[in-house]
Parts: sequence; C-alpha cells; structure tokens
Amino acid sequence: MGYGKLLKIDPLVVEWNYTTEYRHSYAEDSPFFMELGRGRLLGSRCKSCGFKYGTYRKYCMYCGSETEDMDLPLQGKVHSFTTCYYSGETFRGDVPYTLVLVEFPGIDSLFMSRLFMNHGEKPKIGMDVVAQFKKFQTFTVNDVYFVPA
Amino acid sequence: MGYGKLLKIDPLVVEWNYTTEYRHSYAEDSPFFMELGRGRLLGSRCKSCGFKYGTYRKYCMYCGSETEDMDLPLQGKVHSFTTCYYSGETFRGDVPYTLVLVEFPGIDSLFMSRLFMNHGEKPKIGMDVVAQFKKFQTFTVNDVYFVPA
Amino acid sequence: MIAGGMTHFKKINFNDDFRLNVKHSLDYALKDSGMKIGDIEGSVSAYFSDHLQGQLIAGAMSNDFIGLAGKPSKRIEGGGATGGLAFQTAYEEIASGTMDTCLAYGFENMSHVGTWRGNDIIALGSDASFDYPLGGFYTAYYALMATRHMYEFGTTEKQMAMVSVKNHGNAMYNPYAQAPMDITVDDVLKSPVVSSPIKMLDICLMSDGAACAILASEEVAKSYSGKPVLIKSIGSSSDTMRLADRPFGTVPLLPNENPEMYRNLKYPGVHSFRAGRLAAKMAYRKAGISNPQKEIDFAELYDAYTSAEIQAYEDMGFCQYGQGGKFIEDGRSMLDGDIPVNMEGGLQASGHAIGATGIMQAVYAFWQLQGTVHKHLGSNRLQVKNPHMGIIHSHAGTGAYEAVTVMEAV
Amino acid sequence: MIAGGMTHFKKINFNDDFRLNVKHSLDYALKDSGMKIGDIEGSVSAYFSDHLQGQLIAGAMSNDFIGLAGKPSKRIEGGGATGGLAFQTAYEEIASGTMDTCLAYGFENMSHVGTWRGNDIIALGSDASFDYPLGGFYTAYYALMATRHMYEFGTTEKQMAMVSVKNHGNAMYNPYAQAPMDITVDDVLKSPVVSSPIKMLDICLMSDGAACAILASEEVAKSYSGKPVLIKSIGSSSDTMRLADRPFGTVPLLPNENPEMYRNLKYPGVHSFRAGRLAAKMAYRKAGISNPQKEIDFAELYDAYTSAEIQAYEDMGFCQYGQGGKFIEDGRSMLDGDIPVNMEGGLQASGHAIGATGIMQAVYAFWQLQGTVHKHLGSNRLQVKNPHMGIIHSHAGTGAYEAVTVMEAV
Ligand SMILES: [Zn+2]
Ligand SMILES: [Zn+2]
Repeated sequence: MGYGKLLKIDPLVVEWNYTTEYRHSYAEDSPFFMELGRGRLLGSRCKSCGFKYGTYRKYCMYCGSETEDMDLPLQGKVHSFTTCYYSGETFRGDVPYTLVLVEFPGIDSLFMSRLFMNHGEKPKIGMDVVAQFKKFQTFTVNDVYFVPA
Repeated sequence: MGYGKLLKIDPLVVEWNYTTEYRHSYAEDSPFFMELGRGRLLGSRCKSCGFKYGTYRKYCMYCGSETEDMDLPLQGKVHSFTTCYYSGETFRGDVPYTLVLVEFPGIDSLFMSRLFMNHGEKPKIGMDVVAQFKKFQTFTVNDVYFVPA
Repeated sequence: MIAGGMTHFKKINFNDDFRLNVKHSLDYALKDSGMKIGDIEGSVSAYFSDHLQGQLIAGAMSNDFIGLAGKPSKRIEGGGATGGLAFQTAYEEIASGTMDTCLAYGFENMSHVGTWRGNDIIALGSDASFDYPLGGFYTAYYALMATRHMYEFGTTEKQMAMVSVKNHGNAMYNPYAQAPMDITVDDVLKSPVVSSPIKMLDICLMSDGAACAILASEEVAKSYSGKPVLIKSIGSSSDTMRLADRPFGTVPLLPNENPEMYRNLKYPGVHSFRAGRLAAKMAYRKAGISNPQKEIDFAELYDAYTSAEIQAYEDMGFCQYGQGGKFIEDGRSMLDGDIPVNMEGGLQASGHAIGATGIMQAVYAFWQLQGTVHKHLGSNRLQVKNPHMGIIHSHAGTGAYEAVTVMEAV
Repeated sequence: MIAGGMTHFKKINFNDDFRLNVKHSLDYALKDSGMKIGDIEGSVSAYFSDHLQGQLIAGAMSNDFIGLAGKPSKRIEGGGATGGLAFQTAYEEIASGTMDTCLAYGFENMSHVGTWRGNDIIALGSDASFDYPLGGFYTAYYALMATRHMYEFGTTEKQMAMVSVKNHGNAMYNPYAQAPMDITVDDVLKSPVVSSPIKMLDICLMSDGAACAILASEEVAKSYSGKPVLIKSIGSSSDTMRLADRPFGTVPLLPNENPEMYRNLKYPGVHSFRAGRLAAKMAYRKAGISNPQKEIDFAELYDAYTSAEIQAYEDMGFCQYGQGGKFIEDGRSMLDGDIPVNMEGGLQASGHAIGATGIMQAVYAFWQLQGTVHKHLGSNRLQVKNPHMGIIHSHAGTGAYEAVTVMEAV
C-alpha cells in the first residue's frame, strides 16, 4: 500500500494494493502434511481418553493430553457434501468443485476434503469414497482428495 | 493464498502470498486531497466551538458539529521531527526521510508531513517551514510536503 | 438500553467512511435520548477484520472521530458474532461497575474489496491449514451443514426459500434495509446456486454500515429515557472452528424438553449449532425463561443463510430439533406468527455489515420493545403487537462463537 | 488471579503454532494451580492483527484447541494494549457475574512476515489516509514524541539508553526472556539509528509467544490457591489516533499533584500520553491510591521504546512530568530502586508478542506479588522484596488506548 491509483473523484476513491508473503508453519501439524506425500492419511488417537480424530490434532480437545498419530482408513462415507459454483478469489478458477465431510469407520470425528467424480455422477450422503493422493505435493491439504469407491 | 511454496521441512513451512486491491475512499475527507492538487492546504474550523484543526476533519471531535473548510497558512514551524533510516516495507526505497509535525500560527492542532532539506541541513524544533505541492498528484497526503522557509 | 441508531445499510457507500457511519448512527441515538456525547462514559467498538477495513486499530480511529478520546474503549471481535458480543461486553462494562453509561458501536465497510475477494478474506476466518485451502468459504461451510440438516430432518430447499421470501418481504417496510424485495419461493429456487443447496437469494448481503446502542445502569437509564428497555440476560458459547471436529453427543436440553425427544439424534454433528443452543440455554436460565416458545415474543436471528435461520429456530428452542422447516412452513416466524423472526428483514435483506449486525439487531429489538417502530421506521407495519420479551442472536464461523441476549420491555 | 503461565518468547518459533503456544502457557498455569481445564468457565482471547496471523477469528481456533469449545469466549483487540485490555475484560467477566473463573490468554506469532513487512502492517494501525502514506511507522511516531519530550524537559538519549541497559540486564536472570543482554549505555548509543533519536537498542522485539492468566471471583479463588493475588482496580482510557490531533490543554492531576507544578505545560501535546495518565488516575482512584510514589512497589510498564518507559514514569505519577529522565538516571526504576520497573526485562528484552504482552506483564506481577519469582524464574534475583502493590500498564498507537491495572498481595 502507499500509492494510489485514481478510481473516481467526488468522493475521491483510490486503489491500493496490499500484498504480503506469509511464512506459514504447519508446526505441530507438520507430520500430517509430510505423510500425505507418502500416501498416508494421518488421524490422531488420544493416548489418554482414546478419542479418535478424523482430522489430525496433536492434542486432545477433550482431555488436553498429547495424541499419537494413527493411519486413517482410506475408505469412508460421505457425511455431507456441497458443490460450489462460486468461491473466494483464490479458487475462482476451480469452480465448480465439490467439498465433502468424510466419516471413517471407527473414527470419532470427520475430515473435510474435495470429492472428484466423473461427469454426471452426483454426490450423496452415505456414498462410499476412497482417498487418493497427489503425485506432486503442493504441501497443502489438497494433497489428499476423495473419489467414489 | 492457497498454494504453498516450500520453505523448509521439520517443521513444514510454506510461503503463501496474500494480496488484495483495496478501494480506499477518502469519503468526507475528499476535499482535502482534491485541493492539494490546486495548491491549497485545507484545515477545518468548527462552526460551533471555533476550534481550528491543522489536520482536516469534517466533524469537530470536541462538540460533534460539522466543521467548515479553511485555508491553512502555508508557513509554519517544526513542532517535532524525526529522521527515519528504517521504515515499513512500502517505504524501504525512501529512507532516509524526515517526518515533521508542523504547527501553524493561530491554528489549534498540528499537521504531519515530510520535510525535505538540502544536504547537510538539519531539522530543528521551531524552524520555519513552508508547504510545497507536488505538480503531479499522487492522490495521497504526500501531495503536500514542507521545506525550510 | 436507552437509545440506538443505525445508518441505512448499503452495498457501497464511498461518501461516508466507517467513522462517519458510526457518527451518523450515534447522532441519531443521542438525539433520540436527548443525551450529549459527554454523557457517555466509555465505549466498546465492534468490527470484524483488518483485512476488510484496510485499516488496523480502526476502533480507536472511530473513537476519537465521535468525540470519545479520553475515555475507556476497546474493540471486540468474534467473526459474525462480533456485534452481538460487543453489545454483551457493553452490558458487562455496566454490570461490573466500570461505567454507568456505555456506547456499543459496530461498523464494517465491505465495499473496499470485491465480492470474490471478500469471500476469500472471510474464508481466512476458517482453519487456514485444513479448511480454507480446499476452496473452503463460508457459503460452502453452511451448505455442508444445510445438506446434513436436510438429510437428518427432511428440511427442504422450498422451506429455506420461504425464509428468504419472508425476510426480503418484511424489509419492504424498513427504510434502513439494503435489499427489500417482493419475491416468491420460485424466485429464490431459480436464483443461481452458489454452493448447493444454497442459492444466491438464500444468502445475506455484504454491506457498508454502522449501528450503535447506548446502555446505562438501571438508575441512570431512568434519567435519560422514559422508555428504557431492560437487558434481561446475556448468554454466549463457542464451538470448534472446524466443522470436522464437531462431536456426536447429546442435546443440551432446555427446560421444556426431555431426553426422549432426541433419543437417536447425534448432536450437534454438522446439522446444528451447539454454541447457539448453549448460548440460548445460558441466557434463558439467567432470564428465568422456562418455555421460550411461550415467553419469547419475537427474535432477531442470525440469518446469514436461510438454512441458518431454520437451524436457529431449533437451537433457540422455538420448536423441537427437526421441526425448523415446518416452523417457517406453518408461518410461525412470519410477522403475524406466534414468534415473528427478523421483522425488519434480517441479514438477508436489512444487510450485513459484520461488526454492525449484532448491534443493528439490538436496535431493532429495542424499538420493538419500546413500541416505537412507527417513529423510527415510518410506519407501524413491522411493529410486533405489545411485545414483552425478545431475543437477539448472532454467530460466527459456523457457530464457533454465538451470542444470545434477552431483552425485556419495562 | 490464581495462576499464570507463558511461553519462552522467541524471535521465530516455527515448531509451535499460536494455538500450541497458548496451550503450553495454559498447561503451566493449570499445573501451578492444580486446576483442570474443566474448571475454567470461559475465556477472553487477545491478539493484535489478522494481518500478522494470516488467520482470521484466530481466537476461536485457539479456544477449541485448548479444550474450551462449548464455553463463552470472545476476542479483545486494542493495538499494543490488546493483552492489557483483555486482562481487564476477564476481570469484568467475573465482576459482572457472568463467570466465576475466566481465562485471559494472548498470543502473537510475528515471524510469519519479515521485519520490514511487520513494520508496514503495524503502521496500518495508524491513520491510513493521513499518516501511514507519509512513510509513517510506529518507531517514527514514538520518535516524534521523544524528540518533543527532549525539547520540553531536557530528556537525553543517554537517559533513554539507561532504560535499555536496565531492561536487557534484568532479563539476564529471566529464562523466559528473548534477548537478555549485558550491555552498556555506549552500546545503545552506538546502535544504528532507526528513527532519530530512537536507536535499534531502544526498541522492543517482535516475538512469537503466548501468555495466560486465570482469574476467579474472590470466593472461588480461595478454593484453588493458597496465594491468590487481588486485582485491586482497573483503569483505561483513549486518545486520538493521529498525533497531530492531540490537544494542548492542562494535566489531569493525581492526588499528590497540584496545578502549580504544570503552570506552563501544554498538555499532552505530543510529549506525553494523556490516555496513560487518565488510565492511571482511574485505576488509582478506584484502588484508593493517593500517592503512587509511596504506595506502589513496582511496575510493569510498556517499554516498546525506551522513551516510552521514561514517559510512563511521568504518566503513572512515579515522578513529576519532566522528571522521567532523572528518574532512571537516579536509578529509582532499577531493581534496587524505590519503584523497580520491568524487573524481568519488559518488552525490550523479555519480548513483545503483541497480544500476549499485557498478559505476560500480569503474570510477572502475579509472581512478584505472590513472592514466587524463585519458583518460576529459577532464582530470587529478580524478586522485589515483599511487594504489596504493583501495576501493569500497556498502550496502543502512541497512546490511542491505554490500560493500567493495580494488583495487590493478599
Ligand atoms: Zn483425550
Ligand atoms: Zn466544535
């Protein structure tokens, strides 16, 4: 920011660009993102109360204890879904795309991901889906996605 | 933001860019910025309590009334100063530069601006300074600056 | 509460900046109560994000603009619940003995950035590691909840559309509203799908605007207003930021409910807002409300999405979980229903200038309980008949924060 | 207050995100008090800017991470005073009867962006139309104040340097501190000028870190702690965002001052922090303090710049306006002085993780008043002898918000 491009007068409106490079550390969640590159989808099991998290979490939100990494089943069911025809600016080029919450057998909470389907297929609650992994890591949560089983 | 550039592993750190275009309206302060292009430095006088503002302000902060525009004297004195050798990223190319708070005769509050001097000159509290206006408007407050009188 | 004010909410208002919007709303409230700015002992400001304003510490800027330099002030943020939480904080400023009069004001100027960019910025208010990079944005998150609500309870897109028709229609009689519209269920169903099942006309607006409320201790309130309204109680709660983390447990019951009602319901999952229910439960308990369906006369509910209003009927206990769709279908939340909801248009049609919204709700509720709707909105058309008690409700981040406040005519 | 905790403040901590920093600080406090997370009824979170975090609604994310989903929570922001104001808000949560126990926690991870970019972001916390585009940034604003303070009162760069030497030296005995240093006045004077007269070693750090404090009502406090500390009173105030708007009026006097002292002083101008003085005045009045110089045993003052600590001596009434330079020169704020200030290193050397800072101060003051410095910092070296009363103080935006809290040993 700092120098304006004139957009209109009366009132005077200028356009400013604001830009930042963020160094985003995955910190204690790093193992999850690293292991996606090895085709592993990690969840967490609480060492103390036994709760099994479908989304990686290094500490248990129920008892505060440290969790241990566990492999999630790669097959699950659609718990809910939505197909997006609009989005935030960053994902404008991706629409339409489908987001799902996936439930895994024996796991106590869900995992959010993208669902890719063949043309004409429609997502449905309860449908079986299976995890796929990107060959070239983007180092984002998009390194895993789901397809119908 | 959205896609990461890998900076380091263990922990996993990615770089994300965040960028936004802001439409910044000067709104009720527009006359101040417009008039800089005509070589006028506007302050504000409260229609109700008479307070004279050295920095444009459409409403009086003491009594809440609307103010009226008034031309500030173009000559004033340095009330305080600092010379910046570091700055925020946006102004990295400008250092070193000097900021001053200017007091005007008969005006009840100050105005912040840049002070440009010849090499070797040093700012001093109490020194006389005079307003100059940029020929090509940037539509920022930098359209006015001060030099020693 | 002794006075309130708000600006006309607009899609774009380049003429007045956020500070001037606040001042306009304040001038109205001061005039209405006969107070002077000097009578205000301090303030609580509310706005959602630095990213939307392009200005940090914007609370302090509006504070001196309106003439409160030299008095205590602080800013509250809690996503979409920002205004609702700020209103409660102003209540606590007084209840804790810190001040006798306190101004709560909220604002947002959402027109600084484009709509897609705005979506992106608001989406950064979800988990930036796990959710946002998927292309997550708030309409999608609420859509995931709506899909599951439809699955669990049989709620329909048509019922959702009815909420939109109601709120846009109500706004026809509200001169402050941004988007009054005389539309049909079909219009809503045919509007473009944003994130299935949520369509364009199921979604609230992005607005430029401000609202404010002047609160005072009971004693001081009487000296400024012949018709103050009592803030009977406040309740708030929170939940996990990530939808995926929501538990599958049991329903926190209201006094008029029993466990038998929900024997097979895994709660909240992603179909309901646990924080909304907990906030309501706390507020009702403190207000001594044992049956909200009977005791509450109207509500300003957080209808960022039409589905969210239906979910809120249930969270607030206006009907049993699962009956929210039927609640609108039966017209119970209509202006002439037994618990009118969002009589002035809600976020759907009045507007949603995030930090202002919760306080806008408080002002509408205040006018309703004062019985002064005709004075402020120009007609009695939206006035609920002799209301005794009303609630205002707002939330953030698919219910990561929720705030419920009970207000009472005295 | 019954317990506190903090992380070691670091320039960069990529291993623990903001949520985990909060949890580490909380685990320490829980252990110290023997409390469980379930004993906490709600929370107030504190962080400065979405721009620094790259994550919006970050308060809600840390809230569920530490196990408080389902309980009331909200975020406070007030620039550099964020932590101090959040601490006061937690006090009000209890004083207003909303909760019996409340967690105040603050965090900031400032390493997400580079230092110059960080300066830029923080500078957006000044007027984005009139001040920031000049190349305004906070060191420059404080430098403008320091220049005028030197002119009005004869304060010297050497006196400013003494503050740096004191605070960096104190931090040598604080294992939580980011930058303990055994330096001389000459080292400070010779460090690179950032914005004249302020040099690199006159400036606080940018940090990654978190701190938390557990507050409880008097009754409940006794059941968890044998040595609770009383939050005796809170005071806060505000001033104009723009330095140029500060008035030239008269000094708000403390009980031990008289108008004769300041007959020719135009106040606050840009030499002093009016909001700091007003906040102190309010806090002292409520605490029944009539002579701060005699009644206050130590202070954690907001030393973002060494000049600001000198100015704060005066604003807090530790000496007359104009005597701040002499106050440090006479060693009165040294560890063995009559009012030790920033015994653990202050923002200069302990660190400044903005949202955490005010709460970090509260934790240090708590340990001092408990007399448990040896337990928490590993030695008694920094323990003030039998302190009875201490204050913590923080500000934002060259004093646009200020918060002063009085704490007392009981
Ligand atoms: Zn556990
Ligand atoms: Zn006036």
